[in-house]
Amino acid sequence: MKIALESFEKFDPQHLPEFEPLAPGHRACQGCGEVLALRLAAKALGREMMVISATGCMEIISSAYPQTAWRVPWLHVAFENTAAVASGVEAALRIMKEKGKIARDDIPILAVAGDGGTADIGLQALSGALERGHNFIYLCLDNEAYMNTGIQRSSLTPYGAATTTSPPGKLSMGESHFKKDMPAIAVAHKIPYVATVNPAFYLDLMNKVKKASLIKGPAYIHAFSPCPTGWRHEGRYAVKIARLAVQTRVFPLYEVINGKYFLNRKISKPKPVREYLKLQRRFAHLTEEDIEIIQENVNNEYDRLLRLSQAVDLESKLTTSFQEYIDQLKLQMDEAYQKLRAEFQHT
Amino acid sequence: MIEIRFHGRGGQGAVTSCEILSMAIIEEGRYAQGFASFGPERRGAPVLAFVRAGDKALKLREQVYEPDIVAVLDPTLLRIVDVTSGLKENGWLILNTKKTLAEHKPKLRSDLNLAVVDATTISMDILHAPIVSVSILGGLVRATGIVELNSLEKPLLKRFGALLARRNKEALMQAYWNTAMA
Amino acid sequence: MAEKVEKRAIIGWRNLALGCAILEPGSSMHLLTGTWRLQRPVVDPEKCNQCGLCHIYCPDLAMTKTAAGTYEPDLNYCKGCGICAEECPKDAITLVEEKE
Amino acid sequence: MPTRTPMEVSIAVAKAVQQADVDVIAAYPITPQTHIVEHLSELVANGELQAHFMNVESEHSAISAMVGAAAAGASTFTATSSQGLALMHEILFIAASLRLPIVMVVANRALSGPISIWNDHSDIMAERDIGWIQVFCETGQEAYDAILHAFRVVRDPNVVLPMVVNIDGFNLTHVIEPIYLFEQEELGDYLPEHRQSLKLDIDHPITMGPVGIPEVYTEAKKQVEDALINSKQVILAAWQEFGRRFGRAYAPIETYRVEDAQILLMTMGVISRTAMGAVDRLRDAGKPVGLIRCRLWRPFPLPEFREAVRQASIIAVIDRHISLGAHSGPVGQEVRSALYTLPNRPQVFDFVLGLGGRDVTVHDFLEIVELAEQYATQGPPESEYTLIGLREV
Repeated sequence: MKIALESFEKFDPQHLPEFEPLAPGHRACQGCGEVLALRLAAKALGREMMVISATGCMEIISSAYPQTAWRVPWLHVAFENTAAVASGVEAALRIMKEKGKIARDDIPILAVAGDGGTADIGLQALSGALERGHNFIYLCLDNEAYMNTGIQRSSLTPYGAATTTSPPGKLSMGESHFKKDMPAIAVAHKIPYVATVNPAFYLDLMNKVKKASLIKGPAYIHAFSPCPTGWRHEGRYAVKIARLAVQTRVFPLYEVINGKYFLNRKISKPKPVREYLKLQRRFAHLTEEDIEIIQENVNNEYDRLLRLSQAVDLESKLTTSFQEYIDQLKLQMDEAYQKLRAEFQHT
Repeated sequence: MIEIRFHGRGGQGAVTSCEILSMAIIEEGRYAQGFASFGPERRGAPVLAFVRAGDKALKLREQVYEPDIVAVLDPTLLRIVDVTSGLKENGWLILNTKKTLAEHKPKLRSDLNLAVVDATTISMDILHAPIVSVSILGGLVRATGIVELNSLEKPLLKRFGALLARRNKEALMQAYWNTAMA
Repeated sequence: MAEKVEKRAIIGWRNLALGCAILEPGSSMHLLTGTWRLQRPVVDPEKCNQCGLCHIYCPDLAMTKTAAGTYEPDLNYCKGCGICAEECPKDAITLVEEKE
Repeated sequence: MPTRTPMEVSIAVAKAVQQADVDVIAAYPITPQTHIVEHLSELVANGELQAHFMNVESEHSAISAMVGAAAAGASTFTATSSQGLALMHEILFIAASLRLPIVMVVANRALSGPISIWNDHSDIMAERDIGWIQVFCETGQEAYDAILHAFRVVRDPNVVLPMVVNIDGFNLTHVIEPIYLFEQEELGDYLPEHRQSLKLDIDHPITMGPVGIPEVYTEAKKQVEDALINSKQVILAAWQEFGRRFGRAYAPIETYRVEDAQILLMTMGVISRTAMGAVDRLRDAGKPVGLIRCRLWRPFPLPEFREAVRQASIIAVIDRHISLGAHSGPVGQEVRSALYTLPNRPQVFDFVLGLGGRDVTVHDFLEIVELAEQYATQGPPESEYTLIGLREV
């Protein structure tokens, strides 16, 4: 894995690849942030790759017969089994290459599913595939609810959000649970690469997807995916909201490489969460107290990530200072030796 | 057609007995089915295994209800299981026991033929384990002649590998020659 | 008497590819999603600094580079979401209502 | 010469899979399928079979991985049973719809509940409409032959469908019996190389599994139906070729002592052999009884079936699955509807037995024949089917 990352060449914003694996004419909603994240991820991988898609918005909007938006090999089987299907594809390429039946087995495989297909119904298949160590990139396009079926809550719906199955009411303030920490679940499988991405930070997104494709073994990428329809915001604000999610620390950008956390973008002066919430009518019913609870949770989560990433800093500091200590010791011993030697010669 | 029923306890080797015997019959060019009473029985629980043999392809797939031969791998089973249930008239009962023919014979149905062999002692002496799957076959083959002794060699090799097969063959022969019949 | 309602398939079963696969890559290009648009982006090439963010952030891949290096919406596909206008750092893009 | 070897049927099945040179095997353990996949994993571990053996976390993922691997162009095999097959249910239709040549063994076992690990056909009978070719086996030899046959059939460019080989759990999978195994050279070109025309390929990017809008769904289903119906020709040709080369011929509907038979028993799977024993006894007693065994279950061999029962006056159908709330078991329903449009049709009586591992004996068949005769002369039973061996109190 080290070798792959050393030779890793980042995308140049002036010379992005022209090839778009996802063609125009797809049927995503106006201002869909999910298809934007998917398009950028696919663009990072280029022409030579395969996409395995779960049932969901992205499958429906890109493959309604007789037209496909895909210019690369694409396979959809069902909702909950994307990781398992991708496992099969990956294993097939590997063994067929070994048996001399095909020329290449180094073709990136991008498995795509939504938050429900990943964190709810597809979690078992994903866990199995991550544990087996298949060489593929799993992209979770998190738009925080079952949008394809009409905005029902999932285990990744944020606290306080109104959905059609977590409606605010006399006894309810909307979704009553905090989001499941899906990247941490991926990390717990001890896979080499986990990252969060956001289409507003498109270079970061594309670089992380490319990095994931260079790493041997499973990579899990969690993509923030604004949904104007489900979040009830104006389509033109999709990227703005995505950016605000990072600026308010609602969705921090980080990588976990071989279990070590790296906070890619430290937000030292965060905007208040309220600014992020107020653009989305799914949060319109929240009281000041509710918003306080969300703000506190965001603060705590960010602090936790910060501490996790500082653990890496601390570790490197410890290693450096120990080396310095040894060097100093060596120097002192050298001096003492020279001194002794001089004294010896003197006598 | 000959049908055989083995009575044992889970882990004692009744299924192995049926496996080796059915293979030996097939090695002789005859037809056989070897199968166990399928179920979740665990170590120690009473288990059954069956062999059905014939000179022609077998047109029967039911369990064995009226065996021609019954072999009992554990003498303590006699207290809890009616081992001779369904055993045909003039059928053979092969017992692993430390007791003598004379001690067992009077307790049996009078029409039955009886063979006794101290398979446990033989197995302990030679294999250093109370696994009597092969030594009971020594008694069974001696009493009934259902297969040639030679026919067992290949199945033993297949089942146990070269080293263990040799020791098992020794146990087989010991049991064969130390079987008492009436 | 009720007329028989025409309920036609778009392709005969004998002409379907194996497993109902779609063989033409990127054939969604035939579907002109520009018809969904209520507003259209208008680019002021004078203000455009050619940064390309409107192209990058367009979910519909509708912002295309002109020969001059500036960007123009491909109205065949632009759904009029307005992200480009919102994200343009030079305020070079404005949205105008589609006429009746 | 093929060597006549005593072996457990599960091991013979694994040998056949090895000889078919599969690329990917994904499986999840379930009794009584385990011995098959255990042996396959051993063959892979010892380098005797160059394949990827994937230990998946569920049957749902096993079939999903098979679909992925097959879509990538690999030759694939999996095996399951009962609850495992039920868990695969959703994906089975998709495998057929995507036209993927997967071979699967189902070690037939009862479905819960109550939970039962023992043999009947309720698992596969719940999957009648999945679009897979489905065959049944009566002996270990047939099971071994059927795997080889299955790989030949699914690899045929005129078929390209998945196929289930049904092998009765325990009563066949766990039995030691004599099996003639071929040397690889003897098989020769009976097994063609695995090639797929449509697959995931970066040089020819296609979209597999698109949304079937109402304007295409019917046509997509018709394509699979047509392929399944037409697969019969290939299935038959492959059996005939097998017979020519190796001396064992198979047919979709096989008969036993049907000459002048007025009463026909109809069976599937391992109990057919016991039924033969029963027929022998009845014939010895002078009764005109014969047996028809349904080997090919999907596509259902309608003309062959009609031909086989043409001269009979009574058919006693044996069902090893209870179709709750229906008026007979699934095979009984199939048979009745197959005969309905004929001007002169035999009387059909349906018997459900051997559920959840209840042993099926020669005596059961004798009883069934007696009952069938009684129904024919004294009128049908109150219930449209008869549960054999049911204890009332």
